[in-house]
Amino acid sequence: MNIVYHGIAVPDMKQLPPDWPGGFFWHWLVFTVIIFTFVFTLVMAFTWVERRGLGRMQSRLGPNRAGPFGILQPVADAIKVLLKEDIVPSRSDRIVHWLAPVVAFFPALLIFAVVPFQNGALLADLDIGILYVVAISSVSTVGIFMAGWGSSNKFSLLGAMRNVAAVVSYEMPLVLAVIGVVLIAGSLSMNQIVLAQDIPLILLQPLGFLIVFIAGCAEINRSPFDLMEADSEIVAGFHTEYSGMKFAMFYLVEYAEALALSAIIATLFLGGWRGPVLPPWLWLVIKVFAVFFLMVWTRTTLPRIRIDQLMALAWKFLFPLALINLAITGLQVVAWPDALPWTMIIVNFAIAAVLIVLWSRLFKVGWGRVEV
Amino acid sequence: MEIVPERPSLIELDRHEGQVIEDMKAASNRPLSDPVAWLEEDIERNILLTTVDAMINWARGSSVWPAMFAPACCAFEMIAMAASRFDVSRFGMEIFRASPRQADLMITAGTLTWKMAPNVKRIYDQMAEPKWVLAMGSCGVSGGIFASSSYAVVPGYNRIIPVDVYVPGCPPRPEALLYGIRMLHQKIAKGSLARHDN
Amino acid sequence: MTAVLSPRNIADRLEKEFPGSIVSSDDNSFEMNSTFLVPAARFLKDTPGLDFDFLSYITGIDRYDHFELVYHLVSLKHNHSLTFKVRCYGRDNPSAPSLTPVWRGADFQEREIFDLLGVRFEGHPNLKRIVLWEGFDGHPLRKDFLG
Amino acid sequence: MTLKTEPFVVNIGPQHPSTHGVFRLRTTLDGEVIVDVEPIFGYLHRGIEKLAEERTYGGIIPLTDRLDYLASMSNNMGYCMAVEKLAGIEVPERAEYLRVILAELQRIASHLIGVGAFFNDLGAMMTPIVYMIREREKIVDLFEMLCGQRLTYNFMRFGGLSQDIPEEFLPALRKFLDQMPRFIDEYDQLLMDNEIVLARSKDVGVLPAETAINISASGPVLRGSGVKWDIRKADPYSVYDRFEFDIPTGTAGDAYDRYRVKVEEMRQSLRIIEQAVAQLPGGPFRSKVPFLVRPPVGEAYAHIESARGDLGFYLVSDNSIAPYRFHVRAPSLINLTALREMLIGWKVADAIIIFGSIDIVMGEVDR
Repeated sequence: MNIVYHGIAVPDMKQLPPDWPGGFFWHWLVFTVIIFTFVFTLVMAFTWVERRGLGRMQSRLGPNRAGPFGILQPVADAIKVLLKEDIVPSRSDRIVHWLAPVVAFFPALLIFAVVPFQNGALLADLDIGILYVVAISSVSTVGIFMAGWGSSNKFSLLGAMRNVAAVVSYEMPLVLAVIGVVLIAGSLSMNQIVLAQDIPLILLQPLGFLIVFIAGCAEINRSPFDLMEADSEIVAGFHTEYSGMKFAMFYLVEYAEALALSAIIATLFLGGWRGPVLPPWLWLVIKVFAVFFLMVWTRTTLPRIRIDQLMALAWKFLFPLALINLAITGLQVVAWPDALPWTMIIVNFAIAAVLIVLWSRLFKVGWGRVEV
Repeated sequence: MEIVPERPSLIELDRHEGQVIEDMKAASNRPLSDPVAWLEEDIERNILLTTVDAMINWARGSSVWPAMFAPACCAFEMIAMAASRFDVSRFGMEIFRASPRQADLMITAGTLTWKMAPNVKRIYDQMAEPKWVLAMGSCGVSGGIFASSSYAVVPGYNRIIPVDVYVPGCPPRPEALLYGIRMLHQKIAKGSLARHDN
Repeated sequence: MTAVLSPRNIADRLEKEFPGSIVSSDDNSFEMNSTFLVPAARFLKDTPGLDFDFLSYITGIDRYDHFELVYHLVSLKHNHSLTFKVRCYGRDNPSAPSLTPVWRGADFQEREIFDLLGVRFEGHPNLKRIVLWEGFDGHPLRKDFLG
Repeated sequence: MTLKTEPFVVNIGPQHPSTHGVFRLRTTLDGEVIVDVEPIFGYLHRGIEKLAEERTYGGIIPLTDRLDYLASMSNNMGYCMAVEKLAGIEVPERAEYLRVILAELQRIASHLIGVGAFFNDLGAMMTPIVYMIREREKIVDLFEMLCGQRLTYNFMRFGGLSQDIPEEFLPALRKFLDQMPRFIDEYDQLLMDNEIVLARSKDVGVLPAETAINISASGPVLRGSGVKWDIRKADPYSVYDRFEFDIPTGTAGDAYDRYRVKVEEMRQSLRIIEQAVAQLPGGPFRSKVPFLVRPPVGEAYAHIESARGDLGFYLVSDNSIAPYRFHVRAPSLINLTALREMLIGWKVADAIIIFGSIDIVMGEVDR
């Protein structure tokens, strides 16, 4: 009972309960374990990659004493942080302070429910996969705001406020850019979007890729948009008052969100698990690391922007471009559904280049102070 | 633009802070003892505990995150140590935490004055256990060249907070600081869950 | 080279402008009566040809029976400089008029002198201790300060 | 109905990543905007001026190292010049040239940290400062060759230097002079036209020229505001009148201009060093000076253009072996006078970079 989609057979799990004992239960259990393992392993790998990468880019070595090439460094960090004293400030709102890391952590994990590791291998092949991702990813903000509020620390509150402002603004261009992908793929399901990518969609949607990358970075507090934990301004932002295990949770959230964003970008734009020779899950991991490397790169290179410039960038630069991108994509899908891919690639890259150059003439980051 | 006169509430705040400083000055006229004696013999431990200890101490020693705390001259040797030439990131220590809650090690890079002393005490209290203090430089150890007669300088951080490792020098070279950090690693390796140290 | 204007010359002009303002003058500096400090400073700042727009530094010296305040002025326009002194008497509550309304650069330096020497500057907008804490006993740079 | 928020007081410092030491800003914030700010000093006040009154003249040189600890050589030089003026000590020509070379090297080293720290305040994740420290280490190595110290050199003496330069110093210096312009160009390439740097620092923290003069600002802060005032040109000390160099000035007086002025000053310093090395004469490195200097009764003021501005030393002698009064005209402290009005109305993030662009050293502010 497979659905044939773009010439590839897809197991339709909604109509076919597995006939092994327990039905979906085992499926969920296995995938939950896989997702937990995937997230924790890759988060550790990410911290290692980031610290070694930062080191190399700053002409240093990076951690290399704990284990060969320092690969046990994340393990040491994890053990140490988990065993540190957990301080709850006396003036804090205890319940909110305690709950915040949990609320922030689980949405980052839940996103992986719809990320396909290979054809049909995902926890829940939702028809509305993208919508689910967009909806879930913003829930972390609630946790971060709870952290800022519950700590009863002024720096924390400032950081939390900044985060909320950023997420509210950047959700808009992010979603609009993702819709471009949906239009081309013709489905909201993550798995079917991957199946639709005979050529990676980054080639057809270069502008959309850039917008999603930038807006995603802004949502998950990666540099140059890391205003929420800007250590040169507001100490450590929303997690200033967190220590021990709760801080470890926030640390995990930070990288799990980066991982989620990398996975979504890899799935939407880089062809997900598809690729020759290597096994599909390995392709996904490789693509995830490629996207994450871009993030590390921008983090080492760029200074931080200010909160009003962050807002201006979202509303004056990304939002109009995302709208234009959506309009052009819609036009292309309706008017030339059968156009040769290579012509579309050339046309789309040209359009992206022209738009970016034009808009950067019209708009400078420093122009116009938007009060927030 | 004219300068607005001081609001009375802020003056009150200043007086209060001054009182705190005076209290601290009166209370700390003797050095605090070091948290744990250095060359203490190994206490009896069973095999399980030893293994757990070894692992935990390895983890703690491998990722000592220093607090960002840079009062004076020594700070620049500390920064030099963190930069590419001496590169303390090899030991997993390049993550300087701005928030003392998440830091393990306070490198007291510079002179401590009585005005600063309550803040240092507070930063130390804010750090989560287990925590260590490395007194860097002559000023950190004993007040250095200012100790003899200055009315404003605390003769050594150990008047205020317990110090684990002392690194002399004015300022100590980054190599000396790295050596001090290795000593701290050795000290961490001797820790045990069996007793409540530091 | 910054030309050092002859203090005698300037002192004569000030004496003509504000009779009784000059106590003494020599080759290096002149000494001014503290009551005329602010008008004299405005005169030095605004008179064409003098234009002392830059207050280089102020410092105080404890001479046991009086406090000596040293003012060093520079004119960026004409590149010349001038040093003059003001005495204030009394150990308990010595005071001098503040120059902050004329040169903002005097702000922190006067506060520092107040903090370390205990000279009050009348008319200073925010005169309180700057480097030491409120409640510190005594003024360290006085010669009779017991550390 | 207008929406109003309650202003709240936030202490930035004394232990804060971006206050360049132990400095405290008691800010009143309305949301992110600063409505009032009060700088609080003194967390590094060690009483150097008092300590100096009970030390011999020579014994004060180590204390001056610890004033502006990023520019010890400049401090040494200023203090030695004041004592030489007070006691009438001649300095041999070779010593003057070497002093100029060392002071300019020190200026480059200090500006490297100043610029690097400025980018750190902008939030550049340590990368620029790590590269700039890499270059600074080369200067530090040169100094270490001379006196064995890396930060507090204590190298100059009344009437010259404590010892002559070793043989390998000049070749090493020439190598440095060859390399350094390339590095400065590289930094310019990477940072100067960066959109975010421009957006963050252009027109931020503007200090108009009149205000800059009125608050007695000096150094890159004054020159960033467009005032062409440099003690090396205006009141040439040592042998600065024999070298050709320009005084870079800004136009707007904003944070970006102060940063640019520092970078340009590094280039000019390299020019001065090149000329000084080419003209370096032989001869003694120090004149004969008694071990305990006993200047006649009197007073002297000598000032130099240190990395942070007009650094002056005012000495009063009562014909004993210790000064009667030792006063430092600290440019860092005086440059901060206008801080309050520079910060009001800006956001917290701007406050950090405005403060960073003034480039202070707490050791000199508090003394």
